[in-house]
Amino acid sequence: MTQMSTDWAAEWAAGDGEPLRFLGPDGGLVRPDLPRPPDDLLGEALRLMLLSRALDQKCTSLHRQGRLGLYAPVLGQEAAVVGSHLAIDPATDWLVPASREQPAMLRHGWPLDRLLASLLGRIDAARIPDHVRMLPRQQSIASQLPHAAGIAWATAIRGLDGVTLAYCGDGATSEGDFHEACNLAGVMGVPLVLVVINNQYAISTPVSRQTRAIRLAHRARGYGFPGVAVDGDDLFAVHEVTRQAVERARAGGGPTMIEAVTYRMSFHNTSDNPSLYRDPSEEAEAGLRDPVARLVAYATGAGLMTPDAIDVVEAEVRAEVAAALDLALSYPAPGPEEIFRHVFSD
Amino acid sequence: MTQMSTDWAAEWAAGDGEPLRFLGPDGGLVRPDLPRPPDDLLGEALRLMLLSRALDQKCTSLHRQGRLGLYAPVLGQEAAVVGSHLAIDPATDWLVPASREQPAMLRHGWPLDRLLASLLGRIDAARIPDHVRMLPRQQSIASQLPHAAGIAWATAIRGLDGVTLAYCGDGATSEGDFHEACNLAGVMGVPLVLVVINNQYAISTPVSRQTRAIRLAHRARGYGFPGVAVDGDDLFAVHEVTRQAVERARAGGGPTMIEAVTYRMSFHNTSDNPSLYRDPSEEAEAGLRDPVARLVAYATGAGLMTPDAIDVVEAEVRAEVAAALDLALSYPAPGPEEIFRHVFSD
Amino acid sequence: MSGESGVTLLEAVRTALSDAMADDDRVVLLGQDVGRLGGVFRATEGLYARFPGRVFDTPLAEGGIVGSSIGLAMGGLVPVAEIQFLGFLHQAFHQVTQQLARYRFRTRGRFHLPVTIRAPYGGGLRMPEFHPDSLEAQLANVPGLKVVAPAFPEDAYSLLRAAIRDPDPVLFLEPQRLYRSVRGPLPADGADDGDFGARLRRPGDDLLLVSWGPSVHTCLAAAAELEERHAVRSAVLDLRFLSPIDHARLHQEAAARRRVVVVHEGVRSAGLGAEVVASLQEALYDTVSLPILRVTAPDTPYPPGRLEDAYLPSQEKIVEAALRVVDRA
Amino acid sequence: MSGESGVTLLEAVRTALSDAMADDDRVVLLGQDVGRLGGVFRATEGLYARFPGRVFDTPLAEGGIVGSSIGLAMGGLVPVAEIQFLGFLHQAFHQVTQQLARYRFRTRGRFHLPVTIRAPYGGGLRMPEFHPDSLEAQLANVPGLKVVAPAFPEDAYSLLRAAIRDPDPVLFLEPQRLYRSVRGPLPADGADDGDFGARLRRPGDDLLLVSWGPSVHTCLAAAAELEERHAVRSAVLDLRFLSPIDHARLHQEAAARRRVVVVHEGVRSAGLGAEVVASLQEALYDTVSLPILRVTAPDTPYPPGRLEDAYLPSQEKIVEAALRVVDRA
Ligand SMILES: Cc1ncc(C[n+]2csc(CCOP(=O)(O)OP(=O)(O)O)c2C)c(N)n1
Ligand SMILES: Cc1ncc(C[n+]2csc(CCOP(=O)(O)OP(=O)(O)O)c2C)c(N)n1
Ligand SMILES: [Mg+2]
Ligand SMILES: [Mg+2]
Repeated sequence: MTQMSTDWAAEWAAGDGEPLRFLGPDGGLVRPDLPRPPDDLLGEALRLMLLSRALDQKCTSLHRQGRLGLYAPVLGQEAAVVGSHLAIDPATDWLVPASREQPAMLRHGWPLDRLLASLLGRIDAARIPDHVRMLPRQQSIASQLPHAAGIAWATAIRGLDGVTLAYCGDGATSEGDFHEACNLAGVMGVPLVLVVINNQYAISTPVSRQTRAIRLAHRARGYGFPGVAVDGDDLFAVHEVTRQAVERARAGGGPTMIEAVTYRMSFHNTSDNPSLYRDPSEEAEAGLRDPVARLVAYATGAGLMTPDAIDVVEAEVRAEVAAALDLALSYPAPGPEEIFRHVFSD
Repeated sequence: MTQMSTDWAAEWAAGDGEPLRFLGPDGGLVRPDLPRPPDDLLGEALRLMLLSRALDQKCTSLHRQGRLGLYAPVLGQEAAVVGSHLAIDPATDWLVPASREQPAMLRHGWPLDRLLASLLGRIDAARIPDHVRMLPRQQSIASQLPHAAGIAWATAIRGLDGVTLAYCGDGATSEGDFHEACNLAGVMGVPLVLVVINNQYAISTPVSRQTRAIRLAHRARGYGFPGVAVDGDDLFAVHEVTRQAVERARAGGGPTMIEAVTYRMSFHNTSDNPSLYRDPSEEAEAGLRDPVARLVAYATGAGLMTPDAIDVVEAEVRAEVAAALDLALSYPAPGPEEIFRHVFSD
Repeated sequence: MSGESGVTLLEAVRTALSDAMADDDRVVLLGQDVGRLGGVFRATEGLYARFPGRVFDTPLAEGGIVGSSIGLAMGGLVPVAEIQFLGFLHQAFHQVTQQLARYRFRTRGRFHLPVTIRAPYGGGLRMPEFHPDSLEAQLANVPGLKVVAPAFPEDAYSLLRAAIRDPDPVLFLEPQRLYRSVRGPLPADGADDGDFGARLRRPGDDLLLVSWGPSVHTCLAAAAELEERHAVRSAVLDLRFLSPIDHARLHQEAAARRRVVVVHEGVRSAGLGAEVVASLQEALYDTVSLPILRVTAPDTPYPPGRLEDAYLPSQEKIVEAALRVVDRA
Repeated sequence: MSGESGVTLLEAVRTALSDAMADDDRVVLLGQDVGRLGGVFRATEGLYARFPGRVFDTPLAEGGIVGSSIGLAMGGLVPVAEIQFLGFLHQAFHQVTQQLARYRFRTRGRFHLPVTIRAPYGGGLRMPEFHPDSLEAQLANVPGLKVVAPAFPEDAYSLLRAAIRDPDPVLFLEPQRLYRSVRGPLPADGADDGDFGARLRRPGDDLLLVSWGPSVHTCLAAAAELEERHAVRSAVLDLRFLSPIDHARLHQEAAARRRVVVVHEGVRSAGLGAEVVASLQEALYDTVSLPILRVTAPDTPYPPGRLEDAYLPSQEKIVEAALRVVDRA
């Protein structure tokens, strides 16, 4: 798709705020003006998205069995996370996750068994490998964003060509850290791509109580860089918009803010009960947006993959998760002495 | 001017970002489409602006003589401050200053001798009278903004009809507090008018290093309420834009952000030396914008006031400052026991 | 005391909020998810429905919550803000230390701020980073703030009512581990008794254990073990008020026993235990000619998962310290 | 020691920054007005011109300064950030306590943060609110942070060089009142001596005055007066390192004299003086059978203007406390 010349941020800004969309909920392409998405993208993306679902499922059931602590699924947000991460190169680029972007962490190079080890409290086994340019999950909402701006800034100061891809949620956009990070990134013109995963909720708080802004992506103009809202359940649109933002950042064009409009199909985390604050009918309706179903419909509809082939992938990723779990469980649990290690350099 | 129906925020948003201007640097009206500004506004405004100049001059010289501590003049920003404050009613509305908006504090009901007492460390004499709805100067940049949002929110919750007028500087817009206050004000739809006094500098930092945004007023859209940039040296434009924002807030229409584009003609404060970081030529050029000279040119040019009449006002305000200073100096300096008072209720 | 009868500490908090709102319609609640959901711990459950227009879900911004509470108070209301977890008060620390704590002083009484900030804190629930942090020492170092930490439902109710009635800001620290694990009666008359002092939770002549919040219960368990297994009778003093501290009562109870151990979940260095020891040293240097031991978290960040069991002051560590102090006698 | 010869403390800071940048091109400076202006105190004067592209004026946002410094370090640089006044570190407190102090621990060493945060603090200059605040007690309660406070140009140089070389975060507290009022030599070899302990600034057998930062000089003046007017010989111990504290040296010097007064500008309650006293009480309870007095600011907000003279620990108050401690002997 690299040959496409449309400036997506400009196209979006010229419109009425509706998120850009290439792939419709029914799995049909809605932009005849665009070339067909590359098939290799489809394959890699679908596998990652199905792996993510298998992981969500396994971790949720492990929690129910009391074998794993709090878990925050990414269910329903897979296209937003996978589509954007597929636009960067883990070999040169940095990943700064918020907390539920598991498929991005995996593709960036954190082995699945290590990721599971972290959820199982095997903290030393869970250590991010030295060559993997990725920050750990952030428990303090939005606090990772100034770090992302700083990493991207360092890249610019040192004249390296890496781009920093950072994620945050719709709730995170209300924190001062979001603002200070965006403004600094703008002034310094750093190679940062910020993907705001607007899944409509911050725990129980709907985005309508989070801000009166019609679209969060409008914030970008207040920082002097491009912003664009995209259908977060449309893998192709998310990928293309991110690809262009990464290209701009790499070329020295500074930051871009991408709002991926999606829906948190599941609970906030395993201790949350959405029925206390949202309507089942809303969830049912949102279910129709399901990014995995949408991509599957496209793949099968366009005759690119058979249902059987997809079943095979699903079986493979389930096995992958099971195997990684066994490995993770084989790692030693930390002893009390770990409390005193890694406070300062020894 | 109340009969004017133009929506200034909409007009500005439709344009190229240039601040709205009614009165040109030469003192001529540049908007033939608009009715002539009311003459009573001119008289009251000019007196306040001249009083502000007299105060700046006196306090600066007192500091030079070592008789008064740090002082931050408002020199060059008088139209932005006076024009906006003249749009609210101190009897019902709240004033939340940043720190150098002396003429607004005076018009809001803080007696001149009390204001001088505060600068002279006569802290008890300086106490804001109970009936004056005004916060004290804020030494922590942008920290007053969530307070302003909260006051306006309380007004809405209690169903009162007061509007809150808050000020902050261009530097303050980079703080997380600015963001959190604006976003909260938007979500709650509170009657807040925020005037950002963009005087081009935060101490030595030019606004170009403060943000990459072309205009700070563009931030408003990211909070879901109107924003408008206005020539801050044009008393009439500042007043009219603020008047309309206050009217909207009073009618339950929520917050407005007004960026008053002006210039800090003087030093940051009496301990600052601008020659270390800005060009005399820049200051000279900016001097041509001088809001007082501009208003005087209009008044005399339009034959509304004679130069002699203006000299009379200048003499009067100088005398007013001198008299208030004598009074302020007559108030007792605080004794050490004051350190222990007013920490908690007794 | 953590018996089966009575209400939970969480219910006591909820009842105090509900009664305060019923008694004074200037009282409003705000915070993240405190509305429809009723808070992540359900402390405000039912209040959104019961008091329409007086319970507000805020955006995700602690500085905005504390900062706007200041404005709400100036505007004539009595805000009770929830910070979802005390650890996140650091996001709002500038509003707490520079603004909330200082407006009365700054304005010579022109403005005073009847603001209550509630926040769950403390360990034992296997929570992620920041959620279990104990920041009381930092808060006690902030002039102009009152800091209160109940350990029983009765105090949770009466001290929260008192905090909301207080014309000045109060930080109300709720021990989250005790929310559902501790039960007890509510104050008979439903009001507070105006006693703002420390409370002796268990008598005992040999030794004084000083603590507050969640670790009061660890101390009580340790005291029981000390009595049964070692015939050492330890009194347990629950400070309740962390700022200002009830120094008079502290000195009195310590002087009566001459052996003291201070217990808290916050880290040791510059922890509030240091203030307790310093206060005792100055007042009782010649009476308490014994080491006053501090059983606290070590000077390391709060660890994840099960490691907290080794990190927190445990019954075992308290017993060990108590025996050391007694043996030295 | 605050003699006429040598460089000012401000010049020592500037020289340390300049030498560190010359020795290691990963070192970058950032902060409000640190560039063209050279900082409001001129601590970075000339560096913007001398090291193009390595000195950055930031937007007015402390959280962004600390937070981006964390990222700069992760990205391979060695940031030295200036917070214009320590009081405003509270705007960034969440980034300091939750992030800067914990990344090494959180990531089991995958990330460590060679970040130095410089901040002027302390009273005596008739500054507005917040500008003079002393927050060291709160910082010493944060695990994962090192806190350093020089009182002399030599330390300002060598300890700042050491802080910048440190692979972990260091809070470097610069006593603004001393910037131009204290002069002294720079370390001979221009490097630090690797001694991370407390230092005895004045000998004396009768009494130990313990302090750090600006009040070290008030203690020295008090010690001189005590000797001349009262024939009391007071030693002055300059802690230099506020977290972790050099407990060994502290105990040793206190044990040698058995009479101790702790002096600091921060408020009394939960101040760092309490940690000093608690540390001494536990180690020397039977040696120091005397009250250890704390001469500090009272538990009230920092007052405006001249009132600070009555608020700060003065030579007079220190002398008075010293005499009380000695008389009791
Ligand atoms: C600073 C801070 N405040 C509050 C919390 C508690 N909390 C955890 S997740 C969350 C909601 C986050 O919402 P959003 O940013 O939209 O991310 P999402 O959970 O939807 O992925 C909150 C309030 C926190 N972890 N950090
Ligand atoms: C939180 C905070 N950080 C830093 C400072 C130091 N400081 C005082 S004024 C100022 C610049 C303010 O600039 P601006 O907001 O544009 O207001 P102006 O001075 O131009 O009126 C700074 C950085 C402060 N007072 N508060
Ligand atoms: Mg969300
Ligand atoms: Mg400015």
